[in-house]
Amino acid sequence: MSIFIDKQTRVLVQGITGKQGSFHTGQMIAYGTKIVGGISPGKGGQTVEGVPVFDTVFEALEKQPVDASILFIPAPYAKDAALEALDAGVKIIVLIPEHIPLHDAMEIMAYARQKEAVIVGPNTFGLVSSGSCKIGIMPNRYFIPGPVGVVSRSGTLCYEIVGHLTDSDIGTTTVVGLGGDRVVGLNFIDVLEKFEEDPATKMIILVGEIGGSSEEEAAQYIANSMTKPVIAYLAGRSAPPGKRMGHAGAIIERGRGTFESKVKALSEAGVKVAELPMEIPLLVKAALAKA
Amino acid sequence: MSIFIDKQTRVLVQGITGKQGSFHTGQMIAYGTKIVGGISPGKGGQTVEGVPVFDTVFEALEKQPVDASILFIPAPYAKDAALEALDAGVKIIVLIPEHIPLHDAMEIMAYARQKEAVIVGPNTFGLVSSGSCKIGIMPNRYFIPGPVGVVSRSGTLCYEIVGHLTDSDIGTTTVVGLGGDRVVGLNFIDVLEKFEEDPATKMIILVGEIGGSSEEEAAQYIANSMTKPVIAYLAGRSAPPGKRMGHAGAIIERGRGTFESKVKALSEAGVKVAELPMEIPLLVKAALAKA
Amino acid sequence: MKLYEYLGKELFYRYDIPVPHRKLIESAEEATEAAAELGNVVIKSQVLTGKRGKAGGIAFAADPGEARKEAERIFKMELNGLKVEKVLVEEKLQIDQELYLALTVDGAARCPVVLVSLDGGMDVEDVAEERMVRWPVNITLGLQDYMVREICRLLGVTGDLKKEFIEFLPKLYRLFRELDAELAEINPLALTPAGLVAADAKVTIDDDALYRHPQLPRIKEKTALELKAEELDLAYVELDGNIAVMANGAGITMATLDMVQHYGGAPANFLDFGGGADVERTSKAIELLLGTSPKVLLINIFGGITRCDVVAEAFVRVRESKGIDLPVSFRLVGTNEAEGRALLGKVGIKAVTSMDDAVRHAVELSVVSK
Amino acid sequence: MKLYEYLGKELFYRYDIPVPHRKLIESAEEATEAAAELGNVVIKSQVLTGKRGKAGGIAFAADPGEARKEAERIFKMELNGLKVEKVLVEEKLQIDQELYLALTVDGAARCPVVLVSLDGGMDVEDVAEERMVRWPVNITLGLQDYMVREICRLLGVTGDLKKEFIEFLPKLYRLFRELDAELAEINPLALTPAGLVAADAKVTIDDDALYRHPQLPRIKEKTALELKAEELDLAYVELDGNIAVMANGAGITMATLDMVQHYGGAPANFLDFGGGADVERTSKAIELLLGTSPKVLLINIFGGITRCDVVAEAFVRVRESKGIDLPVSFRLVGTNEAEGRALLGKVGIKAVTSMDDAVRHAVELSVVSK
Repeated sequence: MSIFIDKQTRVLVQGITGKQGSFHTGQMIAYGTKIVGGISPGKGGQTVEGVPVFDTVFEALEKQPVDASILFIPAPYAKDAALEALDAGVKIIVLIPEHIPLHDAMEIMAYARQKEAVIVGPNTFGLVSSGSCKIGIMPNRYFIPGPVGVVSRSGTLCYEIVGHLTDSDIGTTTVVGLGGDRVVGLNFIDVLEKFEEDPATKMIILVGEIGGSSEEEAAQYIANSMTKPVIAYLAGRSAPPGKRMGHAGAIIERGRGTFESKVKALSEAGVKVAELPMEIPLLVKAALAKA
Repeated sequence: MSIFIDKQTRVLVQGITGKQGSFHTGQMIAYGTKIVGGISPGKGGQTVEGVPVFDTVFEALEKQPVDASILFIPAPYAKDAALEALDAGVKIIVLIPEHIPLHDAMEIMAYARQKEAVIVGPNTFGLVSSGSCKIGIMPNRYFIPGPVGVVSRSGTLCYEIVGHLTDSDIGTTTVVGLGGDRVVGLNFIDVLEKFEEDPATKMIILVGEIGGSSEEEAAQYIANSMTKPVIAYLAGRSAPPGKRMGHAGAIIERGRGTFESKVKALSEAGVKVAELPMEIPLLVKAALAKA
Repeated sequence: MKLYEYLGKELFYRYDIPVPHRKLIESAEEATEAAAELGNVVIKSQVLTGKRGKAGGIAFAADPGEARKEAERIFKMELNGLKVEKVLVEEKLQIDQELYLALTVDGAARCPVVLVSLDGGMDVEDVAEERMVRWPVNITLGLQDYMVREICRLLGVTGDLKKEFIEFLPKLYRLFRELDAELAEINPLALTPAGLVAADAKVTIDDDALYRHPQLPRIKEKTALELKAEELDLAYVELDGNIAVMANGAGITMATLDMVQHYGGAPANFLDFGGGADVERTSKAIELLLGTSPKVLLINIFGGITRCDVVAEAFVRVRESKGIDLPVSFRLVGTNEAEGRALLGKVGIKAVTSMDDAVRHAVELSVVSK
Repeated sequence: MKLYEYLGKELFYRYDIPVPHRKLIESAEEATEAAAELGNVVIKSQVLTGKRGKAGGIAFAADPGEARKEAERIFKMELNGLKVEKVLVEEKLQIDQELYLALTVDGAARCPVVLVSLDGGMDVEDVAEERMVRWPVNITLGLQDYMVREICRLLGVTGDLKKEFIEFLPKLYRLFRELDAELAEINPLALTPAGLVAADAKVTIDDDALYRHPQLPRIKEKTALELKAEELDLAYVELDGNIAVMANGAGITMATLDMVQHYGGAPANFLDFGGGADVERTSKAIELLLGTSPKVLLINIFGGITRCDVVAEAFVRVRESKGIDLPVSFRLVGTNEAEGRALLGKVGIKAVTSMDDAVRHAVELSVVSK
């Protein structure tokens, strides 16, 4: 089982003819994702990795239904491409690019809310329902089916943690990257809700970091509404205040978004916060044994 | 029975302290409308016709739920007031003012669509569910309960026609004024759909006029989806092209929106189009006899 | 408010929309100099009516002498009853293709709509439906590049012309939105070797939003009476007949005219004096109608907000101060009807209660008084 | 990009937001003339740090002589390690009340948010939660008047001050939106007899949107190394320790630093060289770290898009061209791991597979080499 996407999900790749777009199209197909088309204005009629290329999203939707779209589009043009997908009726949009202007991101989110669509990212590695559908840029081999749901603000750190699980023969249901920007679409709570409902997901790993308040909000949600065990890892304990740690959203401002505040909130919600990534497989095994 | 509103409907009056606002508040209360509050920025704490006045719509909503709002606000400020009501969560908004800028009207409609709210007007006399709730400026005495639904683009002409019915002891379920502007919220089809569903409404009178294409669209809807009889009266047969006949929307432009085109469309849809308003009671009686 | 072509082009220029080099002239003499500067020129009468070309209001000239001759001819013209007071002298464009482009309001969709066709230069009514792309614009988004790309795909436009469109359309949209336009039409939109150029400009500003645009000129295309009616905030349209009509409400006023025609009469005007007018304004409205020297005066009042006594009092006041020396057909029902009837009774006027009776009576009077 | 107060006030002025009369000076001498012109003045150091007042970076002067003396003192200051290069001399406002106003981004609500408090002039962290009104703005609507009226109601503001707010707030919102601001803060917002005046200005522009604002100056508050990292498009932050760290991905880089600290080491920096860097950029990143003279180099690669062979090749290239004469702890797993290990093996480096091992090794090396 999985949340948001599964092997029926029909996926479009916006910016398919670029270097990243074409490479990851190949990777996604290799994983088993049903890529039904690509978009590249002016290049309609070509094919990339066997996938037909269209000039516009509307054109692609004339040919077949589409459930989700992934964007490999330079940041200055990402808003236009995202609005196009939303306007055309695509309901799940994965925004890979980093450095999308903050105000563009807010405009995308406002329109997505109108269209009741889900935005993943920006600045995300995407999401993957293990063994059936990957819409993202994560390395294929670590994502094997299993009982653990994972939701993370960062990419490589999430692979590191999932890698530890894989080494311990623990698989995942769905792994969702929220994205490292200050304004992102899906947040922890949206994903936790879905995991809570998903019968295949027995427990959840939450990978957070400093900055913003989404871990604190997640903690409140967990305390009030979740029955499944959640364990967490948080990055940025050693980060100085006022500095952006790689992610636009990873910054402690005016005493808000600190590591301590997040650990406190999560611990109080009954979430076990791991000190080191390597501890996670043991914590997971313990939780699964109880679940 | 009635559509859109009934005697439970809790109504707010925006611009209640003005001359029009206070007069019609009294009239609406006299009709039986449940006016729960009025808005007049800076005049919160006063009362008008026994109705408490608030500074903002949000404040009024803190005190009690509100289902509908009617605006007596000068055109330049109407957009702001309408957006406020929508933002605060009011789901039926009646825009009395004429001369609201066209672009303001489009912005109001776009936001109403987002909020899934109903806009009646602008430049409308409002709507009345006969005998139970009047949200508008129509003279009280003509609107008595009965089996006929009425929907009209113009005010006094509608009263004239309803007056003919009253004189013949025929009452109405609900009477809806769409408004005379080029861009209005509710259109004929929205209202016809509701009348079609409303068991108390046995037949419908549609009062149209030149300009726009809403009568033609209504005709198509009637032909495809309506079982109840509809009769129509259309104003503007003698109007020259290119001239605005009082209503911003009543203009024949580039050969579109002509009287002939509307009569043709409605007749082809099986709608009997009356030549003169005085013919209507007889047509109604005939239709009711068959219904 | 319709803008003259030259004003529309000034606005285009301000919004960075390419327009031809041009000079506005107010006398034929100025044409010589303008043509000397611009070379091959087009001479265009500036009147607010369509089909200027067919009517001879547009001419071409290859040299200053010819330009002056044509300008002289055009300055003497009257098009659809409108005098030519200004003429635009423009460089003649090298046009590879004539397109059509407009932004207007889609009443049914309640939003702006882009209209584009590769068939331009002709009457827009003559463009085949299937050759016209109509794109409703979500007003909260505005016209985004992707929409223009999709419009291009629907038109079958690619390459350089597509790039031109992506640059051109958002500028026209900005003008449309920022200036509260009802219509911003370019026909033809000329494809020249230098790119797209607006060869014509038809811009209409929403009258109800003019207060937001003090910088725009005020164009008076109305007759003196219509202007006076506007000052009084009356909805007034001059017509050809001899029965002056006033009523309260646009729909019922239209219906009154229709009924006049139905019974064989000819209305002299449309006058909706609206709801809730006071004695003063109502009097002015009656005076305005009397000024048009009709044969009969038909007043049709269905009082809702409009109070019958106010209308009667206004009528009596005008009758006493200015005199009303023509037959009157009066219909009066609704709010304060009794008081109104009493007032009219004092001056010997008996109002009827039925619109039908009032109109038939007015038509009879108009026939008798011929 | 944070803007100096004087630049923020220039922008305010451009957006018709009232600001005090003021002069920017670059030497103490200029203070005399400025004060002669402005009368009672405030002298404010222009540095990108908060709490200038507490640190003595703001002074008052009643006459030109005093102004010059204070300016001299301030020009010699260093605040939070930042030199004072520019000073703003401003008329001293007659302040009846100090308020707080800001526009920023609400990450949770994903929209702009207005923050207003009647308690201004103090650190915003010190304003009580219940004394601060937070109003998230629907970005498709923008800040409408009714929102300001509601904010006023929530604040308990009426009368003239409410009118001032209704005029003031939309201007700041326009600036915030049009200039892609992350923050536009006025603290204090001064209520003077002439109305609201922005006594301070703290404006931060979104770095990712700077390309849209070529007219804005580029403020460099970064160190030379940070600037160099920026040129290379590396996410880099200088820290105090002695273990240079590079990793691929913001989260894992943070986690690496945390782990260094956990095992008792001290990271010299944060360097995320991102995903998919080529040999050239990866080499530059390594060179940059070597330039900071750390004791140990820790490279932590979990290859996804990042290819292990590329990192290894870059490392070998720098080692051969520039030399790497410090201990290295290398972790290498993921895409093309075997090729990477082979390349490293040739120069005698044995990469580990576990992040934990690599970090512990690096910390040990840093202790040994002290």
